Amino acid sequence: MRLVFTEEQEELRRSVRRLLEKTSASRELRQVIDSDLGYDPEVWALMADQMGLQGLAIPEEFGGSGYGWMEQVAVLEEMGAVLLCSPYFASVILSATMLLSIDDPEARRDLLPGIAGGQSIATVAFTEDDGRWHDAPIRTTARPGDGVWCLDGHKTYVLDGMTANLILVVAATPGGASLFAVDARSPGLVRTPLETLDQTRRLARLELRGTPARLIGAEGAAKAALARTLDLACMAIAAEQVGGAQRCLDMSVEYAKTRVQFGQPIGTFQVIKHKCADMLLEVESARSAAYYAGWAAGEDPEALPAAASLAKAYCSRAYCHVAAENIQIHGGIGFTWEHDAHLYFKRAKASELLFGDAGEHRELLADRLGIESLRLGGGRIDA
Amino acid sequence: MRLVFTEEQEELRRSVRRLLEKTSASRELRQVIDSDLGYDPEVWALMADQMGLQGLAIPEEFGGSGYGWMEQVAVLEEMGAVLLCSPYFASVILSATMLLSIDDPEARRDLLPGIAGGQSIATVAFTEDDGRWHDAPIRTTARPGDGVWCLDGHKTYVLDGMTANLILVVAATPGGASLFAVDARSPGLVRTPLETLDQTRRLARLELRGTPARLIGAEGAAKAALARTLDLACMAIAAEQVGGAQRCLDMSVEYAKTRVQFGQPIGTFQVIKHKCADMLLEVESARSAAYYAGWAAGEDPEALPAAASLAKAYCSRAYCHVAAENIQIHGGIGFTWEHDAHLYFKRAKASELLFGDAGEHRELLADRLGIESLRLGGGRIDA
Amino acid sequence: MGNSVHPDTDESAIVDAAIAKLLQAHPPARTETQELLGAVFDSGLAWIHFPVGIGGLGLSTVLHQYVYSSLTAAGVPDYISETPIGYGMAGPTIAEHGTEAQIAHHLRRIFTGEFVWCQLFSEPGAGSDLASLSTRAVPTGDGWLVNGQKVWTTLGHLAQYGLLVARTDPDALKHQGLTYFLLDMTLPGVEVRPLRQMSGDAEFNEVYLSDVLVPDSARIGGVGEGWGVAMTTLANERLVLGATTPRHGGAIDEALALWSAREDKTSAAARVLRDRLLDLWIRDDVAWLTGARAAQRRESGPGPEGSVSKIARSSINQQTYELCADLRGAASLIYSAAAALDGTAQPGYMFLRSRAQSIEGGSSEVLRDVVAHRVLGLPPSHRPDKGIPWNEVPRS
Amino acid sequence: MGNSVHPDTDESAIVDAAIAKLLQAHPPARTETQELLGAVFDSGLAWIHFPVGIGGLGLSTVLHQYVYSSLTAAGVPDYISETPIGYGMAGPTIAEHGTEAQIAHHLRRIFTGEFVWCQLFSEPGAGSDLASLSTRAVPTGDGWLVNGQKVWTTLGHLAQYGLLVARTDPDALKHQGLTYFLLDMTLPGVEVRPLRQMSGDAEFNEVYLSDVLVPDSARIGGVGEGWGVAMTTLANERLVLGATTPRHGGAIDEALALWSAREDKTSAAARVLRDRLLDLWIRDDVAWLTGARAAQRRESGPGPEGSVSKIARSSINQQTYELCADLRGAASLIYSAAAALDGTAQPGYMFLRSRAQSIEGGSSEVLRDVVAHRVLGLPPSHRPDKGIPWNEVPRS
Repeated sequence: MRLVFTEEQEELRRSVRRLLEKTSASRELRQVIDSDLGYDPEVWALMADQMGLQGLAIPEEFGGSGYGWMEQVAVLEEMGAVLLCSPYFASVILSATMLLSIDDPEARRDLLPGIAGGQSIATVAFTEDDGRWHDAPIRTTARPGDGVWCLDGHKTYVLDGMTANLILVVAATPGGASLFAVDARSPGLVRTPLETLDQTRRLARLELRGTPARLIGAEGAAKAALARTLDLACMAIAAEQVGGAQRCLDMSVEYAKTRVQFGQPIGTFQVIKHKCADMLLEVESARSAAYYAGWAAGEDPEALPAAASLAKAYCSRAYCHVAAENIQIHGGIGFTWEHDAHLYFKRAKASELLFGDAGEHRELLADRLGIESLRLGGGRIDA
Repeated sequence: MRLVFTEEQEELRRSVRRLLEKTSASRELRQVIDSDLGYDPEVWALMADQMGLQGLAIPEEFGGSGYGWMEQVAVLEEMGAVLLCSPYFASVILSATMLLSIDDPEARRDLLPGIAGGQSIATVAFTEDDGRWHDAPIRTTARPGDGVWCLDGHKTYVLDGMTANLILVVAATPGGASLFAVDARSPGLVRTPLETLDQTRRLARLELRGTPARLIGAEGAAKAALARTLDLACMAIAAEQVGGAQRCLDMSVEYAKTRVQFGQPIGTFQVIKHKCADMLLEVESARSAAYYAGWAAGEDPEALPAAASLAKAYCSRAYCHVAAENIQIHGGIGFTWEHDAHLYFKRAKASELLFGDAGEHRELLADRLGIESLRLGGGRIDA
Repeated sequence: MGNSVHPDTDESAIVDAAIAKLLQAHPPARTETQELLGAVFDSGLAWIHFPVGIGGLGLSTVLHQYVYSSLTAAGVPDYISETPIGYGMAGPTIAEHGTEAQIAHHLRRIFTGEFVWCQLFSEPGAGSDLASLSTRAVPTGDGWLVNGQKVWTTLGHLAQYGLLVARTDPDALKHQGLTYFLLDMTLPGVEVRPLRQMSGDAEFNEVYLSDVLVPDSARIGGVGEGWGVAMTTLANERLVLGATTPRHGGAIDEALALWSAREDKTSAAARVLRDRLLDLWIRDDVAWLTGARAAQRRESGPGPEGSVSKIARSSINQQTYELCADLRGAASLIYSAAAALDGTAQPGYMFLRSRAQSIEGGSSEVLRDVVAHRVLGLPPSHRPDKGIPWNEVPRS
Repeated sequence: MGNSVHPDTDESAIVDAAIAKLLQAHPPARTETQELLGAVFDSGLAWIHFPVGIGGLGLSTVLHQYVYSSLTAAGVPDYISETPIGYGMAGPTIAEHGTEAQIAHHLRRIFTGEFVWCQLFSEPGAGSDLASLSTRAVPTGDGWLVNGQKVWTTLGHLAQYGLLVARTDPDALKHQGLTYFLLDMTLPGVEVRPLRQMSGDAEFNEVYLSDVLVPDSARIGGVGEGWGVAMTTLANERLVLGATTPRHGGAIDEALALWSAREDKTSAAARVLRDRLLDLWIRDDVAWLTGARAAQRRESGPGPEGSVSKIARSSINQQTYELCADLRGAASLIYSAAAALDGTAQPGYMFLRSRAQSIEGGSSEVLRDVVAHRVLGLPPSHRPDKGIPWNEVPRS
């Protein structure tokens, strides 16, 4: 098991950090939040053209660079640190993974190069109004039509659903949960933006009324693909959470060194020191969990489901706690709209709720491994 | 609702405190712990003869003083503060309550005056090897014999089971769970002392092999009586817990003021201050819960079951936490056999486990009230 | 903390008689609000612990909660919730430290809500360390010239008056160079700007004071004695704050409602949410009981136990509103900051708003220090600003 | 904390070759223990980061854990668990600060377990504030006359040698008046008394030093330089401590076993216990992963991250053993302190023993201070004992 980065991976991380520091600092973040589009197309293009980030983990044959998941972890950690507003997660993590998890070479050839190059923005629409992420009943239906399939139903909490030009929809056919590609300009598709708690990640609700769609892979193939995609999404969001949590800690430490009350920096107060020490403990622990999941994604696929739930459960709580403490340490100023602390707090809670909260993932972990096999030497997680 | 004591009640508390300070301080506590008997008969006699404590809440017609439960709360709080080793809880709280909860005037006349006067030491034996306290199946059986009943089975975790001369045993008859009085010298009764985590409260296991016994009340009457006795026992142990927790806080504050490290009393360290402040918060909160249960016991019997579970759940956790923090604040010395801190820690955990732990009482609370009725204006607990 | 006090039966009789007389003479359903509240004031039921003639009956505070509950139950408008700063802070401060003229001018109007008040204590550089505040009041021929910036001013945009603490002697020790004023908010140079918080609304304001000329008649307490007066204001704040939450109300009621509405009550994850709910329900009820017990114990005025309650309350509320978010699950991803700014109620608002509860009105950290020193008697920590004139103490 | 280091492939090759050669020449199953351990030492696998010739190979510590696992898996006795103080503290201290004679006399015997060691640092008056210790060493013609009392001395009753820090200059600042000795525990005047702890056993000892005449050849490091040497001892302690807990072992394994053995797995209360178990399982595994990650990152020697691990570990262990007590329910009421004194294993022992984990080897409070200062760079707090000679600092 390898939980550290190579020098090459660290160099990638530093490049991403430099790009984001230049293009996506706090001022730019506020502009993007208030923009109609919700992301900065210039930054998106820089990410693709200068650094090839969208294609990082996509195989070379589909226009990507074929790197592994640990590279992706490093990139996502940096994006999480600056709360990057972009359809990266929807397009690269969710959609590319979904396409790569279903056996349909033609669809891959058609759709992945656009995602890898950043020309296409894709998303996956699977959750419905019941808000369930795992093993949820699929009420959206697909019926075969004249050369194409037609979809009816609704989807919600769709990441970047308004900006995506390609929407991968999970719908039920007689053969089971199946994946369909929908062009965002299709007739019968009504997209409504949702006002979100997390101001840095856009969501939409979709209504599908006889919307034409292309079947990806076989009927019934979406169930397993969605499960794998969710595992990788949990791993990926855990990496983002680590980056955000680290930034909260950094903000707190910096503020504690400079804010003076009672004639001394508040960082001289032992209680502030201990809060920061506990935050460090949680951030470093979260980092271990996320890197472990990243390692499992690449090197031990059998261990991935449990590792992903472990990471999602731990990192979600750690980020929420650290983001709340960051507000507390800042006092009144940390509670204002103008200060960034609340953006991290909201991101923390929203990313806990996305794809299932900590309690749900603790249960998933036990279900997946069987609680008996958690014992010493009993579990596949021992890898 | 009345959560404070009258001047008369406070005077009673002060008298009890004076007696216990004189007779049951740390040095005497160690002697009693190491003694065969497990309590000091002289102190027991003083409690009865000087102060009438054993008969405090027993009606006057049965030799007691007929005071209410708030007086009992004040007394138990002081006993908990010094970890008094005595069969008071078994005899006065469990046994007298059990007898007063079953309609059997003759048994009351026969048995209560001895308990009230301290000449008789009684206990209640209800738990069996499965260690369940509430609604447990009763496997000990009673069969009618020649003028008396005969009991077969076993009972365990019997408080002061070795010293009691009168044992009230819950056993099953065709009419249901029933109460029987057993003379401790009876044939067929084998009593085995248990080595206990809590060195200040003795337990025993009993085997009953055709042991002769006297039926108290009607067949089947023990179920309701035991439920009421357990409610009052939870209320009473919560009062003890408050006393013990307060003492832990007092020890910590005193030590923090006098122990010098780094050239200053450790109480000048903000983290120690905050630990103590949080301990105070928990102790005062626990006190509110215990007094509320004490008030309900006397004034609002319908609210008692929920109030007792509330108090048992809250005070158990508060005492465990405060006792653990007390060891932590004392550092190494607090971890030694010679220091009293561990006696409080063990008492705290054992008294959480007795009669059901915090998690179990949270559930009992919800079951008893119905979670719906916990809402504003919905619950009887609103009283 | 052993000794206890319980309501004197004489006090109960006096209060009950006054209430009965008031309600008979001024039936709430048929009396205009201002008149009704004026009558409550005149009958001494406004602040029962004030002297007779200025809204009180000269009693202890023990029956404060009882009077409030009785009157509002009988249909008297909720005078605490509607004028929290006037009732809870301005009234007691003026009653204790005001001149006869100030008492006559303000108290009745505070109670009837005619004068809305705000509090001008906190500054960007003086949060936990309130006594380090920098707003200056310089004596002029006609009074005082005030310059500075205040923040976290609830009701600042509606208030006619503000409770202002300003520095009049920068060469004195920080607690000793302060003076307290009853500031007319309509004076030239007072500018109120809304301050938006993380929940999206602008409950608070910033108040900029630029060359505001304040007459000396607005001063309350002596020059340099402002800190003592401010302590009166803050000590009374808590007497009022605790009074308005009913048992099992607020956060825990919202959580229970969400639980009731929930479909999945039996999955393993739901069971765990349920236990969190029960644990918080117990802690909430115990906090309520502690408040009730403190009220029964309190003979005269608020004590430092109020700090304990506030620490507990803010933590319970934050955890309960986070539980509410978890109970709502994915639906909690939706929130409208724009609606919050418009004042529209929505789920999730209190999840955000409650984060301030452990900061405003004394952070939990500062309150734990207070409890450790004043209740437990633990020794003071080193303070580099102690014994040093204000203008020589480092500030950020 | 971004940069990472991974094992140099050359180091792997060197280590693998040394292990293979050792196991071939001295098959563990057919070699007597002392001889086998001696051979491990001679092949440089005892402490791979020590110089060649004194038990090491001159490598980094990165493969420390790998070597230990490989050797013990191949049947070499667990040299860390069996000589924790000798291996983890005495060895590195002597290697770094010892004279040639001291190195030659001690290191091999430490590793083979021939010399058992104990640590004589803590005193009743010097716990968290170790540097304030009072044990005096006064120079005499023949060496040093030592008087004082030490406490918390693991293995004190079995040890031939003790790592002793004593005060040689009371007029110096507290860190500067200390000197370090390799104390022969068989010297006259050394008295070891068992110290019983709350679990009932006597794992620790008190050591009374009464006019013990210590030769100057037992001194390690310069006079007045004892604190620096002691820092080496303590820094190395943690390198060793973390190494012995297998993944999912210890507390969490006991909790899982109790869960498996439990009848009631589905009641509401059981579900909540189960969630506590899962939460602790995750935290335990994450702590293990953090240890593994730190080991992979560590190029040379232990860093302050060890403090973070110890804080986490002690808290997780305490909570997990308390969960074990709750899982056993009423059965946890039974415990035999007498059996503990006899060394008999019993459930509940670790519930009590684990309370010391947040105190011994640096309390969690002191470690959080260390993390805040050394890792996060937060400013130091005021220390009244700073810059003052030891004999003028207040002590209790």
